Order: sequence, then structure tokens, then C-alpha cells
Amino acid sequence: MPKAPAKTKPAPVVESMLARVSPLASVALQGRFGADKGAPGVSFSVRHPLSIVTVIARAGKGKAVAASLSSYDAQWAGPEQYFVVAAGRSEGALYRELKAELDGIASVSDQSHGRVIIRVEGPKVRNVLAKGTSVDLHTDEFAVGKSALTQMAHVGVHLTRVGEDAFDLSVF
Amino acid sequence: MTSYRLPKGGLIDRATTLNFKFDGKSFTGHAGDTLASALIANGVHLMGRSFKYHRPRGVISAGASEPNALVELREGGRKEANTRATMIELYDGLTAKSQNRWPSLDFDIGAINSLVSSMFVAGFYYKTFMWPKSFWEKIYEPIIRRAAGLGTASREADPDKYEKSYAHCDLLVIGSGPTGLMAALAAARSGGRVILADESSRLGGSLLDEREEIDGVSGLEWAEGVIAELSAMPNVTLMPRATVFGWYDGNIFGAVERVNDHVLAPSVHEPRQRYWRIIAKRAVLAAGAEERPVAFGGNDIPGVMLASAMRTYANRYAAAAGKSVVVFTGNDSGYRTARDMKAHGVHVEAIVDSRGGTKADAGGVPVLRGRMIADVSGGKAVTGITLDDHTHLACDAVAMSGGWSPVVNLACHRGAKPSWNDTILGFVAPDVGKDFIVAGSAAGRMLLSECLADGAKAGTLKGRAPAIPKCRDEAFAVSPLWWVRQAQGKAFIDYQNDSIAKDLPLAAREGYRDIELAKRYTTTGMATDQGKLGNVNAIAILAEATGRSMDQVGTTTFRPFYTPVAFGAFAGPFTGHHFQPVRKTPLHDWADELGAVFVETGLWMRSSWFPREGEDWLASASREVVATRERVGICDVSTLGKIDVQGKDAGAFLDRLYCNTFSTLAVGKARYGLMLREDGVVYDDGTTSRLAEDHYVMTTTTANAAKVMAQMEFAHQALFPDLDVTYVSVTEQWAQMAIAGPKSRATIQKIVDGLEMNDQTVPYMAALDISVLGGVPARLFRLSFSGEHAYELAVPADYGNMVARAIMQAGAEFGIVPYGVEALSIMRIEKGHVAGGELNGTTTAADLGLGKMMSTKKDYIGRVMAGREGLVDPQRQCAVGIRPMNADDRIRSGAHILTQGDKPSMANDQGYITSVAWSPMLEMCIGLALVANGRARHGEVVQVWDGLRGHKVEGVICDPVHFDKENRRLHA
Amino acid sequence: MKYSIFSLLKHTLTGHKNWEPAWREPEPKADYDIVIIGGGGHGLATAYYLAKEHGLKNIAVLEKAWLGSGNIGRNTTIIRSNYMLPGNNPFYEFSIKLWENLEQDFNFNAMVSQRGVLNLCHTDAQRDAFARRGNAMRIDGVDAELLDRQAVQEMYPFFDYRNARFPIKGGLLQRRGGTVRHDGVAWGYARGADTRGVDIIQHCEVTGIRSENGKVMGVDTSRGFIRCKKLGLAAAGNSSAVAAMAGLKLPIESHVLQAFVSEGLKPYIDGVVTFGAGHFYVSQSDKGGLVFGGDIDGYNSYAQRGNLPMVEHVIEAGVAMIPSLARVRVLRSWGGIMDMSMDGSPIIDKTSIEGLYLNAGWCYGGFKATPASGWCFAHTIARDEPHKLSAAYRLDRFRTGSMLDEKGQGATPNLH
Amino acid sequence: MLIACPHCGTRPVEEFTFLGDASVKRPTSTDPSSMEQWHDYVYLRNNPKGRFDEYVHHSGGCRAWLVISRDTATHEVFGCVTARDHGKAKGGVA
Ligand SMILES: Cc1cc2nc3c(=O)[nH]c(=O)nc-3n(C[C@H](O)[C@H](O)[C@H](O)COP(=O)(O)OP(=O)(O)OC[C@H]3O[C@@H](n4cnc5c(N)ncnc54)[C@H](O)[C@@H]3O)c2cc1C
Ligand SMILES: NC(=O)c1ccc[n+]([C@@H]2O[C@H](COP(=O)([O-])OP(=O)(O)OC[C@H]3O[C@@H](n4cnc5c(N)ncnc54)[C@H](O)[C@@H]3O)[C@@H](O)[C@H]2O)c1
Ligand SMILES: Cc1cc2nc3c(=O)[nH]c(=O)nc-3n(C[C@H](O)[C@H](O)[C@H](O)COP(=O)(O)O)c2cc1C
Ligand SMILES: [Zn+2]
Repeated sequence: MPKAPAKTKPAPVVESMLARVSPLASVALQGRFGADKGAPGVSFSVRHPLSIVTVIARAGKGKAVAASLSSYDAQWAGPEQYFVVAAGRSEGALYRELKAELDGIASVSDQSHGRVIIRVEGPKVRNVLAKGTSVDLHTDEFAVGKSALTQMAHVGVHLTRVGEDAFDLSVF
Repeated sequence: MTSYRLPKGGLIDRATTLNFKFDGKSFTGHAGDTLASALIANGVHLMGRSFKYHRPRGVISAGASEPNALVELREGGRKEANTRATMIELYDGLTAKSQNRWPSLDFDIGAINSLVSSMFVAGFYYKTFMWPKSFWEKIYEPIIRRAAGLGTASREADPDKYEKSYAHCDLLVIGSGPTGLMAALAAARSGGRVILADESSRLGGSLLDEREEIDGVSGLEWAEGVIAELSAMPNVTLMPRATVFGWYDGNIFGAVERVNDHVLAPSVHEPRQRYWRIIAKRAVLAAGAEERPVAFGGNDIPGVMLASAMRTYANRYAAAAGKSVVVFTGNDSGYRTARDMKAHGVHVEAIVDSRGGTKADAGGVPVLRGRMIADVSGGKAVTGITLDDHTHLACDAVAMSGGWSPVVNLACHRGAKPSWNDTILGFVAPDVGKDFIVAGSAAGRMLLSECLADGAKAGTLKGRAPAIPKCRDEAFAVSPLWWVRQAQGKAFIDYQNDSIAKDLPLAAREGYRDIELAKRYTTTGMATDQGKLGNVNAIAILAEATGRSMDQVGTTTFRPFYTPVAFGAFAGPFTGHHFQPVRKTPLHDWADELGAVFVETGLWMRSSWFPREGEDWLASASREVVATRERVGICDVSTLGKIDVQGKDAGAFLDRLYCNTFSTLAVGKARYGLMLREDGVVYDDGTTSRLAEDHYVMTTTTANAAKVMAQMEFAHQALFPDLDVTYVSVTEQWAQMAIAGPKSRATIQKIVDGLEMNDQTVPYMAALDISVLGGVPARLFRLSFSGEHAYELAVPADYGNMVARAIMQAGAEFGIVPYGVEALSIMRIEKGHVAGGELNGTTTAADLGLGKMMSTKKDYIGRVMAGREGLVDPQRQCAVGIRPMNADDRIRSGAHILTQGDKPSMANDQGYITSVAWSPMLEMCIGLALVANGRARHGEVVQVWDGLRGHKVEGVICDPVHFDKENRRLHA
Repeated sequence: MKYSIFSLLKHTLTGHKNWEPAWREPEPKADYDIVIIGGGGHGLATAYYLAKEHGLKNIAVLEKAWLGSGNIGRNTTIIRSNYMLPGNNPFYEFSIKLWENLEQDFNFNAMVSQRGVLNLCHTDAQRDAFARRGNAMRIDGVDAELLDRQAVQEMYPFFDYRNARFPIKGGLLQRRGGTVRHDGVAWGYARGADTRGVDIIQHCEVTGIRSENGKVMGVDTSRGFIRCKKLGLAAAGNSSAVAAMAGLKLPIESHVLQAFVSEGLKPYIDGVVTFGAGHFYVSQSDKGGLVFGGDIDGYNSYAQRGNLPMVEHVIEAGVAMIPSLARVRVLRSWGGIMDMSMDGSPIIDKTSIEGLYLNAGWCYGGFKATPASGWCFAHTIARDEPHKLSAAYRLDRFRTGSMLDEKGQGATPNLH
Repeated sequence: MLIACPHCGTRPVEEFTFLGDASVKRPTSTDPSSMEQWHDYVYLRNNPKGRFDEYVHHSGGCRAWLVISRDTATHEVFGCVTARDHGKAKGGVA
């Protein structure tokens, strides 16, 4: 799309202004909650800021897309769709990179601000998640690295098992 | 009072004494007691009053099927009506009240009902209370209603928490008696994921109640051993206090776990109950069998109970039902009660056996063969019995056994019907397939050895079944014993609903011969116990009365819930403020800082107005409008649905979705679009911008965002699968704000990077990719909903608040104001833009004055059906403007339109007002309306009829555009 | 024999041994003038009015199971006439008027109880919609009141006014709305029709419809062929299946709607209340049970039972509306099969086959319509032309585009 | 009720939204004379008691439109394919 012609000098950049503020900033507070006997059963943390990009293969390009994503942290997010996640990238960088790389074979949309990823981990993580999702998270059924689209507490979530006792919940 | 606590035995912990109150009176019991067993141990038999006749009642059973001993447990917000004393685990500080009596349980006025009771036959109320007509609602019904119901529900909010959870397993075992334990053991040993659920407080089933011997140890010790092995296995989940209440499609079982009902109050962070949805590859129903009462006179007098219940009270709870007992039975299990009671040192007067010759072991108790109890004497307690041969025996408790009914409920929840079995004299479960197996006594296997073997077989998922332990079998021989006709007094079938044996022949006589009709006419089986005890007796009596077999009569339909479930368990955490998720926009904090008032719009909280000191919503919204139209205002429009549409056929796809065309839209431009349903009615609207040849971003209304997305998915995947297009919601990625007013350009100019804004660089309907504040990526659209020179600016959500604050700074010199949804809505009504009120799911494009948008050059959803005569009829109601004749008059949306001079009537109804606002620009009420043939009626004076609010004024129909008809301000 | 307090006394003295059957159980005759398929409310009411209002005699009602085993026997018994479209409101108001005199009319106490129907609203938009609806009622002389939050709170102080996710803003009240004992309606009409000579034949399933050169001949049933001159379909949830026997495809889907009853309680909720921010409505039966329900499960079904998601959905809404319900226990749940039409409104009409008449598409709202439906369907059958009150319920309205869509959901039955 | 989504595996019914009869076929003509076909497409439905092919949206999961084959009397689910494949099998689109 046409960049508007530059005519004036950029507006003054106030450094702090560029800092991203997590939508959960006021919710995800440090501290211990719930039953306070023994070691914590689960711990929550917000992975922020992140770069998150949806990649959807164009007609008949599923394989090609899958191949070109091999070098990324690309999580299954539906038929021939992926969430590509990366930390420490500057604003829009991952999006622009993938858009260039997948030009013509996939649609790329930046969701870095649209989704937030919550890391849930601990020995009781499966018991806690079972209160939300109908997906069977038993290790035999849901191995590390596997992702699922499901619902929790009336909200759609993208669930990824990132470790034996650790899951990422990606929500709008 | 003398104690009925047996000196030794029982599964109670005599070391811990618990205090409790019943009807205000203090008692003590022991850990392991139920409220019922503790009361019995204290010699209290009178625990409740019956529904219709207010008869004094005590326990009939020792379990979940209890129809009589229902109490109000706890107080305040925790008060629970109709709670079974037989299922309440005793805890220290327990308080309970008896129900359905006044002034007291002991002296209950309502008992006079039983005097005129002979008039209160089944269905009597269908036959009377009809005259005089007005009396029904004023007099009869209020009386009936007050009499109805048993317990009183609390009106205070429940302070406790509830939880929901899913569970998955290879085998769910329902019931933990010998059958269930063997099934669980077999499955667990073969490595399967096993869940063992039992509604009782302790696993073991009837092995806790009976004196059995298995593998040379007591049944109890054997059970303990198995439970210990199971609890040590990681693949096994043991769930005591968990009732499986229903079987649903996909072999999904509903269960409720009473996590904290056995304590005074749950500890913080712990739920009262947990609702489980168990997805089981296979399940075993090992629910056992239920003993049946017998219908004889006074079979409800406190002290009369099931033979197995009397055993359970003695064996499990060390509580004696009486000092001198008579057993009445038609099968061998009565003998067991006699022997057990004798072993506990309770005097057993006699066994009354309806059968002639039987050699069951009476353990030295005298047996009266071929005899029956006709009537029990006593009022609030048993004093004796009269046999069918009129001989009288004194006693203070009666144990009865009419036979056994397999507990088949769950197996029948999906429609299958049980069938009658003449050897066990009970209805046995139908075969419902390999995923749900009925085993043990629930399957009609009444011998312990059969149960053990059956359970092992049912639970074996792979490999060999475990060895079957050796045991001694109690004889099981039974013959029919339903109703003792010689009875003088009332012989109850459904204790709680007070339906008596005689009601059934009466129902048959009156034509209610089908068991389902008889049930409804006599209310048999409709009380809280759902006829667990009495239904089979009712079926037998009806069968006799109508000369049909048990199978011909059949059972009534088994339905969830096996036992009643608290609403709270189903609601779980989704109550109060957490009923539904709360969605906040990326600009929420910014709006909050500025004192916004937020209002629910679907799940969203939207900033509706920004009141200043002393302003109400109208003053605030009006000021926001004026300021915006005179200077500049900023509004949060982030809730609009935003969908990223890409691919080489993106344009073609949008052409199918919208009635107007998008493939021709120039890159860098936006266009308003209108979407129809396939039936030709308007579905949604919004602007769509073309960011690149193969890239559009469309916006939907807030309300329809999700629906439109689903519609696109269907259109693409099911209707037009060959189109090479992708679409994904990016609603949450962008914080979007409308900046409107004469000073909007000057304001935005101050924060954009490297762009001289003018009508060439940012023309009307432009859609540009820019950046603001030195590097924040942004999308700038020159769009206007307000009719002012206006823009919409979108920035990535995490920058939203910060950018909005920056715009407030930038606009400060121009006197910028934040405006909310109210002001937004006033301005759109001033401009005659249609919205929710007009897009009501019944209006066509033409109705809304947008007919010209409907392309004639392409196929699109809704095109053909929009052409139906009824949808193009000129008499249809279409969108117009409406104003009061007198500028000071008020009009309200929802008011209807009548032609001058017409009387109010539906036939004369011309339409109604869809939206109204008080316009600060025109200083009067203005509105939009849907009026029959409205476009031809501009200028017509009509009645604005609001009879609902007692308000009628004259109004005039006008053009929908109330303000700045020439759209000068848009391009100013 | 007439039911009254006196007959009751008389029979009490004789130990209730001499009550006559409420209806006969006749063997089907080979030939009837009119056969009605469906021994539910509408079928029985139709037969009753055919006999009573049109003086017709040779009529049979064929019921595949027991009398009232369908939706009449399993609905949540709410009656109201708070419709807003011209094609609907006068019909339902006429029905209310018939309800108001029904018991004296058929000499059976069906416990018509007008304790009010209150619909709660939670947003300004909802209130505006209620204002439109309320005015549509009032303009035609039907009672309606728009209550504000305080008025609602005075009626039901124990609802959630403190912590609600969607605060109650007010409600639309129709005082003449209320409940009627569902079984009593079926039995009253059955007894009334039977005494007027109608043969009510239970356990007689229609398995086929025979017609010859465009004219209906009779029906094949589980009890043999029955000839008839006119045939009325009043099969509710089974309408599509029965119509298919005559080769007709209907604008109808069959869906399961669940209902629930709580354990018996002392008087708790006086009238009928519907929640506006979720699917939940409740009233209390004369026996003390809270009778409640919500939305249909959403999938086509003939099973008369639903699944857990809707149970949770309904009860979550219930507790959101009334927090103290959390400790009340739900006793039983069941389902009925809704004949969901394409615009949420019913069909009472002739068909392309001469002598074949259709009464269907009642969705979850046909109980309140029972008297008027029977009245108008009887008229349609007897006179071979639609009654003016049901004139909008034509089958061809989808062709002409004059749908009666109160909810504005379009041709998606499970959204009505 | 459990439905085996080709993309997500077996999931309970609450994750799905039902649209009904999948035998309907959208007419290709936009000519007013095709009104009768459109009427049938938009309004008339197979509604059998027994086996039934219906459109189902995995709205709570991968958001694919599916066609399942199900018995409306027993709720037994026999099979599930994507709407795309169903369309192909049916020859052309819905
Ligand atoms: C749970 C639930 C709640 C409801 N709540 C309300 C409410 O509150 N208010 C309201 O107004 N409406 C309500 N309804 C809707 C209302 O019950 C129905 O619209 C209405 O009862 C349908 O008319 P009917 O009584 O004739 O149907 P039914 O009683 O279903 O009558 C149809 C009869 O036809 C019989 N039949 C079918 N096929 C054949 C055949 N082939 N041969 C012979 N007989 C056949 C059936 O067995 C059935 O008995 C509710 C419905 C349900 C299920
Ligand atoms: N005395 C007699 O005449 C007689 C008659 C029948 C059976 N029996 C004996 O009873 C025993 C039956 O053994 P069994 O294992 O088959 O049954 P059981 O009675 O020993 O166990 C059944 C268990 O299932 C539980 N239960 C029932 N429904 C439930 C539900 N929906 N959710 C959760 N738990 C539920 C009950 O709480 C109970 O603990 C055998 O020993 C048999 O010989 C004796
Ligand atoms: C208004 C109404 C009130 C009901 N009250 C009760 C009740 O108090 N107890 C009960 O067991 N069932 C009650 N039911 C449910 C019926 O027992 C039965 O489940 C329902 O009529 C459906 O029939 P079915 O379950 O035999 O299919 C009630 C049903 C209705 C419609
Ligand atoms: Zn899926």
C-alpha cells in the first residue's frame, strides 16, 4: 500500500512512549494466591512483550508454508494456519519478515497486540486446566509441543504444551 | 431419653463426639454418623411431615432414596431445603429443622387434612375449585400453593463457591460395592485410567452395611484392602461423595462431588461442590439394588423402615431402630435383618413371612409363615402391628422387605427401557452397548459371588480378569408382595407425595390406565425420590387393576438427575459478575482516567459519556456533541469488528459477501458496504478498506463481529471453496479511535510522522498506512459517522492508551473533548445514519434507503430473495426521520406511529420509532422511524402513540437526515 | 357426568368406586369424516372445537403414544400474548381470552393462573425493544406495563441487583400472562371432545398418508388403514416426518428443548420471570417445583432429551438472575421436540393436497396458543378456508416474502 | 455428544454450532425466474427422524465448517468431514 510522501520532519519521539503496555498489566500481579499450604501447585506468568503473527496458507500452498516455517516457533492454529511467536523482536519486525518471506504463498497478519500469552506451569497444571478445557491433556494424548484450539470459561483459547508441566494459553 | 446406641460395633468413631441441633434441641452423635443415624441413636424417629396429609414420618431408608426424612439443613444463605437426613454426614455444630409443619413437628395443624383426606383423592383438584370462577385465583389457588412444597428455600445469596471440571478415563466405575471394587481393580491392574465414584461418604458399598465374609476376612476388611491397592495406583482416581447423576450422549457422565458438605463451612479457596463432566471410553454401572417397601396400613408410621435400612443402622452406625422389632418380608433378606438385629442384642418379636413354605435361616427367631401385616398401630411411633388374621403383636419398630429393584436409572437415561425379570421380581437394565455395562445387583445378580465375578468381568479392559475371591452367599429367594388388601389404614406407595395403593385402581377406572398417565394423575414417583422405592409397587398394582403384565405396563421414563443436584454445582464459578467474561477495549484505561461511565454492550464495556462535575448523562453527551461539532472530539471505536481479508480472490470474495462491489475499490481507499442474509434482509454494514491489491481490512458492527466471521467462513468453505482467499479477525490487534470535528485534521497533524495532511494526501475515504509519534505504526482512515470532517486512527493495541493521551495533548489547544457512545449515537441520528435500531433483522436495503447499493451485475448473498414481492412492496415500513410537531415535546423510541385521526389499533399501526435523541444542535428531540410507505410521507403530521408510557404527541415525518443535509461539514 | 364439589362429595361417600372414565378407549372405526393426527393440545382442541363449534360428529384423534405424551405434556406452561407483529398478536390475545373461560367451558380445572409474565431487560436497546413491543400490545388493547428497575425490585427483591454482570434495568410485564396446568389442558380437551362423540384413539401411530389424484383418502396406522374425508396434521415436533408421508417438505426443523423442575419448595416465585441477559425463564408449579428452561440445544433431534452444555447454560443464567438459587436442587430434566419454523411463527393452512390441512411450526411457543390454534384449525378444516385470526400463518409466506419474524433472525430455525 | 473434528480430534458438542440440513444446494442462477429454487434452498429442509447429514461449525475450535452424519433419534454420530470435501463429494458446492 502506498506510503504517504514524507514532507515534514517526524514528530518528536518520546522514548518512553514506545514502551508497550500489556493488557494484563493491572491484572497479573506478583504474589501468592489461593491455598497457601505447601509449595505452589501452579504459577502463572504473562509472556510480554512478544511478536505473534498469524500465517494462513493460500490455496494449495499448505506444504510450502509448513516448510518455510520450519525455522520458526510456529504453532499449529487450525488447518494450514499457524501462530508464529518470537520474543525480543522490534515492533512489526517479525510481521514484515514473514510477509516478505511468504509473499504469495501465505497471508500474514500481525497479532502481537491482539493476543496475549499466559504461561501456566507447575505440578498441578493439568488439574487446573481441566477446570477449563474439555481437551484431554494426559501425556499420552497431548504430548509436549502439541497445540489445540479450544474454549475455557466462555473464551476461545489457543493452548500449547511447552513442557511436561507447562502450557501456554494464548487468548484475545 | 433412653439411648438406642448399640454398645459396640459400627463404623463410627466413638472417641469423637459431635454436637448438633434438630428443631432447636441439642443432641450428640459420633463421627461416621449420618444425621438420621444420630437421631435414631438418640431415640428420635419423628423427622418430618408428609406433603398432602401432614402425616408424621421417620426414616424409611438409610440412603439416597429416602422419601421422608427431609430436613432444612443449615441457615441463612447456606440454608438447604429437602436435604436427606440419611445422606447428611454429621459434623460438629450441625443445625437442621424439620419441614412442612406448623406450628411444630409434634403438633401440626395441617394434620387436619388427613381427616378430610378421603376427599383428597388422586386428581381431586382437576374436578373442583371451578366455581365461582374468580375464586380459583383469589382463594383456592393461594391455599393450594401455600400447602404445596416441603422445605423453604433461602432468599440470601449462597456464600459458597462451586467448581467445574472435566475428566477423561478408560473406565468409569459407578458404585464401590463388591461389583464396583472388582471392576475397578480389574481395569486398574490392566493399566487403564480408572475413576471409581460412589455417592456415599465412604467407599465399600453394601460391604459397609452387611456382615459378609470374603477371602476369609470380613467384607469390610476385604474392601479396605482393595481400596488401599487402588489408591496407591497413579492411574486410579477414587471419588467418594461423588454422585454420578446422569448419562449423556458420547458416553459423557455428569457427576457432582460433595467436597465440603460434611463440614460446617468450606475453608477458603475450597469449593462446596465440584461438578464433573466425565468423558469415559467405557463405564460400569455397579449401583446395586434397592429394597422395596410393602403397602400395608400405616406403613409410614415412624419406626417402620426397610429391612436393609434397619440392618445398615445397626451394622454400620451401631444404632438400633427399636427395642423390639417385627420383620415383615416376602423374601429371604428379611431373615438377615432378624439375625443381625438379634446378634446386636435387639429383641426380634417375629418374622412375618408372606410366603408359605420357606427354609431360610431365621436364627432362632419365630417365623409366622403365610402371614402378612395388615396394619401398624401407633401415631408418631410404632406401638404394634395387626396381622391379616387380626392377631396383634406389640413392637416399636417394623422392618419390611417387598423385594429388590436393581438400580438401573443411569442405563435408562438415553431412552432404553428396562424389562421385567420374573425370577428376581425386578426390572433389569436393557443392554445399552459395550461402552456402558451394567453389572452386579444393578444387573439383577443378587448373590455376592455373582457380583464379584460380574464386576471383574466388566472391568477387564485387556488381558486376564483377576482371580475371583471366595465368599459365602446369602440365599436370595423372593415372591411377589406388593399390597396387603386387608389393610384398614392408608397403605402408602409414594410416601412423599402421599399417594396410596388405592389411588392406582382409581386412576385406571377413570381412564388414566397408561403408567405415564397414572403417574401424572396420582403424582406417584414425582417427588424428590422419583419413586426409587415405590414405583415398582405402583406398576404391580396398576398391572393387577388393568389385567396387564409388568412388562405391558412398564416403567415410567427414567430421567436425570439420579439424585437432585444443586443449581450452584451447574453454575460453577460463572455467577454474579463472572457470569460472562468482561471485555475491555485497549483504550479503557485512558477513558477511565477521564472519568468515563462504562456501559455493557454485549461482552464489551464501552465508554458511554464523560460527565463533568454535576452533569447527568444527557448534559454530558450534549456537551460532547457540541464540542465535537464546533471543535474536535475523540471517541473509542475499538470494539468494531476488524477482519483482515487477503488473497488473490479477496475482492471477488467481498463482492459475494456484500451487495455492493469491492473488487473495483482503489488501493488506499475505503468504501461503505452492506451485507445481506441469503433471504435478502440486511445483515450487517461497515466500511472496508483496500490496503493492497490482495489485501483488504473490513469492519463489522460491534454486535455482529462474530456472526459475520462465521458467515464468511461458511460462504468460503461451503459455498465458494474455489476462491483463493484468507480472512482472520484482527479486532483485538488494533486500538481504534474516531477523531471528529473541524479541528480534527489539525489535531492529528501534530502527532503523525512525515505527512502533510490535506485533501490531496488524505482525501475523503482515504485509507493510509502511516506512523505516529515517531514510529508507532498506524492506519489512518478519513471516515465520518458523525458527519463532521473526521478520521479514524488505528494503532497497535498496546500503544492505544498512550496514543489517545497524546491526541488529547495535541488537541488541548483546540479544546478537544473525549466523547462516548451516547454522543456518537446522537450525532449519527442527527445525520440519519442507520444502526442497530434500524438493522433489526427484518429491514431490506431499500427499507433503509440503501436500495441503490444493490448491484445488478454480480451474484451476492441475498440477491435473488431480496426480490420477493413482499420485500419490494411499496407499503413496507421504511426508514424516515421523525420529529415532534411542537419542539418542546418529547418523543421516545418504541413509540408507534398512527395516521392523524385514526383510532389506536394494530390494523391502524403505521410503524414505530427506532431511535431517538435529543439533538443539542437542533435543540429538540429527533428520531428515526420505520413507517409504512414512509418515503412518500415526508412532511405528513402523524400521531406519536406511546400508550405504554401514557404519552401521545403529534409528530411530523421527515427526511432521515436531520442536520447538515448538504454534508458541508464533512468536507470542511 | 359433570365435575363439581358435589360430585366429589357424592363419590367420597361411595369410596370413589363409581367414577366414570374421563374418556372412552374406542376401537378405531374404518371410516371418519375428519381424522386429526396428534393427541396433543392442538389436536385435541381442534377436535373439541370441531364438535362443539361446528357441530361435527364423526371425528377421530389418532395418538401414537399416550394422551398428551408430546409437548403438551412436557412444556413449561407459560401463557402470554406479548407479541408485536400484526399477524401474531390478535391471535395470541384471542387465545388468552379463550384460556380465561376454558375451565367452565370444558368442565375441567386446568388451573389457569394469571400471575403475570415479566420479561427483564438489561440494556437501553432492550428497553426500547420492549417499549416497541409493549406499545404494539397496548395499541390493540392488550395489557402491558413497562417497569423500571425499582418496580422490578419491589416485585422480586431477592434477584441480583448488586453484583450482576448485566444489571437489571427494568422489565415488560403482562399481568394477564401466567401458567396453566399442562396435563389438565390435554385431559380437559380430551374429556370435552370425548363427551361430544370424538373418538380419541391412543397408541395408534400413523405410518402413511394415502391420497388419490390430489385428494386425501385416509391414513395407514399401526392399527390398520383408516379412511377419512379430511385429515388434519397436528403432530408438532413430528410434523416434518408426518408431512413427508404425504410427500410434503416443510420449512421446519425439529429441535430438542429441555425443561427442568426443582424439588418442591414453599412459595418462592409468584409469577413467570424471564432473564434478559441469558436463556432462563422460571415459574413455580402448584406443587411447589420451580419449573424452568432456556434455549433449545441447537441440533436437530427427535430424542426428547438433551445434553449437559445446555443444562449448564440455563442454570448459570438462573443463578446469575437469582443468586440464592445456588442451594436449590434441580430434580428432573427432560426434553420435547420443537417444530422450529423458518421465521419462528406457526403455520395453520390448507396444503397442496385437497382435504389435507397443516398445523405446525409452533416452536417453543405453542402451548399458550392451544385454544386459539384448535379454534382456528377447526375453522380451517370445517370451512376449508383460513380463519381471519390465523390468516398470516400461510404456508406460502416464505415464497411471497411476508415472513412473521418477531426476532429478526431470518431463516435459521435454531435462532428463533 | 462427541464429534471427531478432522482437524482437532474428538471434542464435545458445546464447541460446535449447528446449521442443519447439508443436502441443500445453492442455486447458481441469479435470474428472478430461479426464485422457486431459491425458496427451496433457503426455506425447505430435510428433517428426518434417523440418519441426517448436517452442517456444523467448529466455532469453539478450529472454526472449520464440517458436515457430520448423525442419527437424530439416538444422537449417534457416524462420521465427520469438512464442508469442503462434502461439497466436492456432492459435486459442486452447497
Ligand atoms: C420443554 C418445552 C417447554 C415449552 N414451553 C412452552 C411455554 O412455556 N409456553 C408455550 O406456549 N409453549 C411452550 N412449549 C411449546 C408447546 O409445548 C408446543 O408448541 C405445543 O404443545 C405443540 O402443540 P401440541 O400440544 O399439539 O403438541 P404435542 O403435544 O407434541 O402433540 C403432537 C402429538 O402428535 C403425536 N404424533 C406425532 N406423530 C404422530 C403419528 N405419526 N401418529 C400419531 N400421532 C403422532 C405425538 O405423539 C404428540 O402427542 C414448550 C415445549 C417444550 C418441549
Ligand atoms: N439381601 C439381599 O437380598 C440382597 C439383594 C440384592 C443385593 N444384595 C447384595 O448387595 C450387594 C450388591 O453389590 P453391588 O456392588 O452390586 O452394589 P452395592 O449395593 O454393594 O453398591 C452400590 C453402590 O453404588 C453407589 N451408587 C449407586 N448409584 C450411584 C450413583 N448414581 N453415583 C454414585 N454412586 C452410586 C451406592 O452408593 C452404593 O455404594 C451384593 O453383595 C449382593 O449380594 C443383597
Ligand atoms: C409443568 C411441569 C411440572 C412438572 N413437575 C414435576 C414434578 O414435580 N416432579 C417430577 O418428577 N416431574 C415433574 N415434571 C416432569 C415430568 O415428570 C416429565 O418428566 C415430563 O412431563 C416429561 O415426560 P417424560 O419425562 O416422561 O418424557 C413436570 C413437568 C412439567 C411440564
Ligand atoms: Zn476443529
